[in-house]
Amino acid sequence: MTRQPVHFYQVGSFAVGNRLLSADDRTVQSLRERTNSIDSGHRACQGCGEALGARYALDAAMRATNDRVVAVNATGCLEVFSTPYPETSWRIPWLHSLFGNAPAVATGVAAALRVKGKSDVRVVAQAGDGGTVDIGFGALSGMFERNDDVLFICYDNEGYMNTGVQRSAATPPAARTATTDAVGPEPGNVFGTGKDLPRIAMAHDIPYVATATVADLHDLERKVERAMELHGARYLHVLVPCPLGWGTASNDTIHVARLAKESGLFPVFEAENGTLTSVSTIRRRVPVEQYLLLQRRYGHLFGKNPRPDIVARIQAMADENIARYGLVDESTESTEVNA
Amino acid sequence: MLRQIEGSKAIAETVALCRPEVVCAYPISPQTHIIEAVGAMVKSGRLAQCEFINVESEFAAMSVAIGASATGARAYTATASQGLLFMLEAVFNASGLGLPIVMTLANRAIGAPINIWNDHSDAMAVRDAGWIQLFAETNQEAADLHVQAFRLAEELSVPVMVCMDGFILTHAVEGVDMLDQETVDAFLPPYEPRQVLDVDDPVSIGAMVGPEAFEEVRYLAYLRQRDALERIPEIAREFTQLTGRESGGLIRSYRTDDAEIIVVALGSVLGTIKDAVDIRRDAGERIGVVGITAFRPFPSEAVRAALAQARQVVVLEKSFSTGFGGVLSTDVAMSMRDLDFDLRTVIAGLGGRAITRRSLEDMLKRANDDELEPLTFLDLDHDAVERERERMRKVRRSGPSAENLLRDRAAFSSLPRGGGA
Amino acid sequence: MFQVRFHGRGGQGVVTAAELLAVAAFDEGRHAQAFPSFGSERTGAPVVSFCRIDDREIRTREPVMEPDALIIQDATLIHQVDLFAGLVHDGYALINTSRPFNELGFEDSLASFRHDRLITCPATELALEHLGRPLPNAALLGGFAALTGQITMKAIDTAVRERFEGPVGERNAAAAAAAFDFVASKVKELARASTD
Amino acid sequence: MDTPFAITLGVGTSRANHTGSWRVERPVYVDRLPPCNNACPAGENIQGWLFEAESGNYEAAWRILVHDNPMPAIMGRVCFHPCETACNRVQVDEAVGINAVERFLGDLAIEKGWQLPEPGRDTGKRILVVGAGPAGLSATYHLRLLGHQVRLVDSADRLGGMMRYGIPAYRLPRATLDAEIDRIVALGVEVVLNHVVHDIEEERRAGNFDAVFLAVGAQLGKRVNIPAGDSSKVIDAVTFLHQVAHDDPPLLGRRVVVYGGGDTAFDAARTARRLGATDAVIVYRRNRERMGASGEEVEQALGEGVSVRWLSTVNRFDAERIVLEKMRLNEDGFPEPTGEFEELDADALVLALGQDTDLSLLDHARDVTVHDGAVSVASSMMAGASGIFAGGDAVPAERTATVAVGHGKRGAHGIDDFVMGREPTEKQRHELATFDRLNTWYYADAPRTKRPELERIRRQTNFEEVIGGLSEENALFEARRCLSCGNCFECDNCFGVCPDNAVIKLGAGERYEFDYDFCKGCGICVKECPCGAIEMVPERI
Repeated sequence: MTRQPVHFYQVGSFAVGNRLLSADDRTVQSLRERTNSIDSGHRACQGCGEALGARYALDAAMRATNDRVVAVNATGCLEVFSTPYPETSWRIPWLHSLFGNAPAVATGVAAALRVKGKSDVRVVAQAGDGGTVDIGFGALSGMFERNDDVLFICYDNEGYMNTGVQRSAATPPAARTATTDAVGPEPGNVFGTGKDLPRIAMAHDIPYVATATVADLHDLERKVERAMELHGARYLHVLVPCPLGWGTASNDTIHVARLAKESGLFPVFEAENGTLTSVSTIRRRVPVEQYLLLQRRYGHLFGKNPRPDIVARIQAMADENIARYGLVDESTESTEVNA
Repeated sequence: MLRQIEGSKAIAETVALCRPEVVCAYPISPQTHIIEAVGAMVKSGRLAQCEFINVESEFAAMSVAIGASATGARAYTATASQGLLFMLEAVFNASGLGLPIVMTLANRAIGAPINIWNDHSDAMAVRDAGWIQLFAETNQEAADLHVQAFRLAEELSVPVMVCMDGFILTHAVEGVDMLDQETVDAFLPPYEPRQVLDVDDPVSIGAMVGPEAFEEVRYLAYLRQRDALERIPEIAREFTQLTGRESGGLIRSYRTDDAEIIVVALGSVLGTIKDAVDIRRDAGERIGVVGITAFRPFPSEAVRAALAQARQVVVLEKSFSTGFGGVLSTDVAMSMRDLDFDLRTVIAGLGGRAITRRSLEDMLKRANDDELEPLTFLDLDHDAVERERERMRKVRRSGPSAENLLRDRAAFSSLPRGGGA
Repeated sequence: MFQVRFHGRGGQGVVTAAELLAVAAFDEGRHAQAFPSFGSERTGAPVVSFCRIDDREIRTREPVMEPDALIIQDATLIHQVDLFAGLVHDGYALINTSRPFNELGFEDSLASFRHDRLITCPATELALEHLGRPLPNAALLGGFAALTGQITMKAIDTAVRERFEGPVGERNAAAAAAAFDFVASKVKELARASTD
Repeated sequence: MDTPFAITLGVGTSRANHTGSWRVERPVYVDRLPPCNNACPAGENIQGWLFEAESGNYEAAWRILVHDNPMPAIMGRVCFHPCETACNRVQVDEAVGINAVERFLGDLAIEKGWQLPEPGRDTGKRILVVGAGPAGLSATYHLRLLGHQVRLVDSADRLGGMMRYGIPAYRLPRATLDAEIDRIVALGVEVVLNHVVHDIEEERRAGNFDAVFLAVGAQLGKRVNIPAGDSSKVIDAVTFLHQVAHDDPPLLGRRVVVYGGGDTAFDAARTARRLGATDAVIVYRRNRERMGASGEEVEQALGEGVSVRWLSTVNRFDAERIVLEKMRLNEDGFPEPTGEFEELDADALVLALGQDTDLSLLDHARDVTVHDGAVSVASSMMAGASGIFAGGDAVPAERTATVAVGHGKRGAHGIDDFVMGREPTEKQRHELATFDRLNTWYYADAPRTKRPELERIRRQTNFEEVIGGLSEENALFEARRCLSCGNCFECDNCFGVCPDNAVIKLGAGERYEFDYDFCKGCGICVKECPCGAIEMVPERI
């Protein structure tokens, strides 16, 4: 057998930290001195994926820039639960203006920093999927097109959760929301609709586009770090499960995000200057059912009147992603194991 | 230096003297010449230390200004009409956040029907947006007001909108005494933000405020506008001391000392009114004019004092509240509470309809003869209206009456649609 | 106050002409106000601009309703626009055409005006000759100076050279000078004719 | 900064909002019993020493190891490692090579000359240990640590018992054996060799011992009645291996048949090969699945040219010919004769059918129950009579060296309680860390490191050690494959995955604690804990 290199750790490549790794190789989240950009006491639901994703991304950005980050936030859950007067959870300079204008506000912040000669201070703008793919889309496209020096992060929980779980252009087919009820012959959200923003971002030929999930911290942090190495418009799309909107158990947030990736439904990749540069291959492939079954928003596909036909269509979507991005590495593919 | 210069150009050059650091541009008539000129100055390097950003919408323009201002940069933009409405959410937001952005509003009508010409509908639509709104009578005043606007905005942390009549002023080439850099620098200190995104002193700007504090936030904003009522004339006086020129202030009276009838108006039409008043004065009528420079905050006390002895007050407005009438009139009426006087509202100049001296003279004569209706539409084509109403009586069909009216008016292609047409 | 109305088509420099006249008047120490008709007209469409010149501050913002002079940059506009509307009875009109006046079809509408103040000038030809492009506005200003005496040729020359840099300014100035001479001689001619 | 009222807020203010009040369940850190520890007959804290080994703290690891077992270099060779069978990692890829790491640590200790802990303060109590095999040596060691004086007696001329006389040198080099035994003796032990104890009561009285630990082993090879010709060479495996260990091997000829299916049978067959037998055939009445010997040993033996006749019994041994009867398994898995026979050429027959214990020294002991050839003992290893304890092959249990080591430890502590007049205490055991409590996603995929093996050809002809040790690199790698089932190993997952920053990291070796002021009780930490060291408990309302 080939000898393993000694740098193997029980959990080195997947867990948050490891006492055996040198400090430089640990995730930011494993460090006691991490920023906690969004601090305790925020009013997010139990098990909120967005709160987690925001801390992951911003703490990583803080470390990558020597704590020189200002954040712009669109209206949405993240904004509402983090800054209800008189308490804020943000430990970094943070600005909230409106729902649809975060990219433009960030442009303004970046312009001001440039003109003030503060080139070391970097701008991160963040929004949910509604603020990104819907109401903020025009502003975002403008920010991309001008190649403004902003990292824009979309925390995608696939709907308008702040307002009570309505459909957004990021809501996946068949998912039940308050505006796509699970009734009629095609229950839930309609197939053939929706917006693939990472690919749209790539079409702008901006320096960096990447997707990530809260289930793979190492990957997410590496991407933030890479994004902060670059200048110009950069886009990071992070899948952040919403226990409320998805109807998942509060402890399943990371688990379900992992299944989104491992099923192929959420492709994890990165691209530079419009060209795909890497994909995170599936480690333990699972059928989409495993992912869907954990979520009440897909409950109508199972149970008393199951809809295997719809599940098959969703599986086909996953298969299409797998084919498009080459998500299955044939040489290392392992057998199906519960992830 | 006195120069014969297009209004927009004068504004652009004056804004440049104010050392703006971020200027956002989105084209909409009739403000385009302003931002084009600023853009050219930035591009050529004549205006250094300034980021000129071509954005994809007015909404983005104001949003970029918000971001820049919150980061401590002096931010400027310009818009008009539909553009103002498109950025409306951000307009409210800028004032709510207390960001001292200065914006030129090249006043223009709001559609439908789409209309690019001047009136004051846009400014009036945002009168409650929390901005200070200053109206310029001439291009000289428009230019001067911008310098004062930055000073005022930054002192009070309130955004300021300088309103100037679209085309009538923006596109007019006339003499403007241009300030020099030294004078502007002496008048306008560098921007010291009240709150700023600073990595060394982080704060959260733009919190969600619930019922427990929202009313207080709004009341504080009201108090700041009250403060502005003090500061606007003080700053104008300082400006006069520095330049020897009277610009700005709250209101300006013309021949009101013994006036029985006083016309109240905003903006460039004041010039034409003054010409008309002079003529009526020559005819022995005791008529005066009060021009309001500061529309928000509304200088109620000054207006009340200036109008106190008038028998009749005629408010001439380039906008109106459909379903009610005068907009400015309401503010004037509130200011004149408990006083014995007649209030007349004259709606004129909508959508660029020329306000001619002759029509004004006629209107003033009728006012003097107490013949003016409480609500008068100047130079209204009553025949066209009647024909349309007659048709509507016959055919109960909804739809745009504008087209019918236009079809009616055979004079459609003839001359001149005039100083707004 | 002396009020001028300019008629032309989009792209012919009608607005610039009004501005140049205002600048020229300003240079001579007078108050001046120039403004366009504020249309959204495209190239080729009828366009109007205005200029007022006075010795005291100009306050009015109304369009020029009763011009003291008309500068008509394109005679063919007569078929679309009531060119002479409001012209004061002793007003001036300078018409850009190479055709004789009586071939223009204006006679009926001009009966009440002073014919010695209605002048044609082949400004486009002069522009082509001096400038190489059919832009008659600068030339017409030279003609206007000669026709009305409201402005000196020197002021027009200065304004044109300020507005257009280098050779373009030279050539426009030359076209204006040529038109000035043309109109001046024509005015003399008409004066002679009227005294005859 | 003089910030505007309400719309602009200072950092850290949300910490005034104690969201912990939202919680209906709270996470708590727990320690669970890892299956390896649970399965270790010697009671080793395997996960504990692997934890240190993972960091390269080998001496610390070894010290944890010898806290329970003073002979890691030996156990690292001869133990059949039930820990690895129990290892949860089996369900991910392959078990952690615990045994190999143990041996690595044991060898390193010998190489570095690390010494066992100092003996405890003298209690003045005297203990007699009878038998110097693994149980006796282990008991001696632990008794010394507890401060008791020990006399260790053995009938043989050297210490080690079955480790020396039953296990061939190619599995356990003598230098290693001596090194670890010497280290125990160096703690101050009165050793009496070549001494047979005939009457335990008398021996105890004569020496004025406060207690006795009996570890006499099972030295008597079981015999069965197989018709055999006079010239036929029949020998039992214990005797055979004993003689080999004494460098006095019997002459068995070229064709050797070994009868039996346990490890001893394989030891005998492999030893015969090394002594020059061209054919070494094991005859076993059941099939491979039901054999007692470890799979590893079978693999190695087959690799060395040993062959096996499954489902066969020896019927008779005539000169140079053994007659086998074929068997079949009935429904219950028991072998039944078929009446079919076959023949096999053979020069000698080695019987490896198990061993019996000589317990005649207990003949005069009161209250000691001997049942089925073994001494009945309580969990403290105390036999019925007060002060007499027993362990190793002499008591009913699996007869392995590791079990014996465990007996020695338990017996020593039982004796300690007895002589010090304490009530025996049962240790509270943690709940077992079962596989379903793990979140194996976080463990990197890594198959186990195999111990290098000598070239097969070399091991057929001599008694050099067959299985080599791990290099440090591989030992470290292998240690790091440990899943740390049921016990926090500071992977920082809980610290990282909490959406409310409600986990406080206390620093290296100090683990974490929950900040219940802010913990909302979402349970992500529990779900994402790789090793199942957190559980949710309901809040009391």
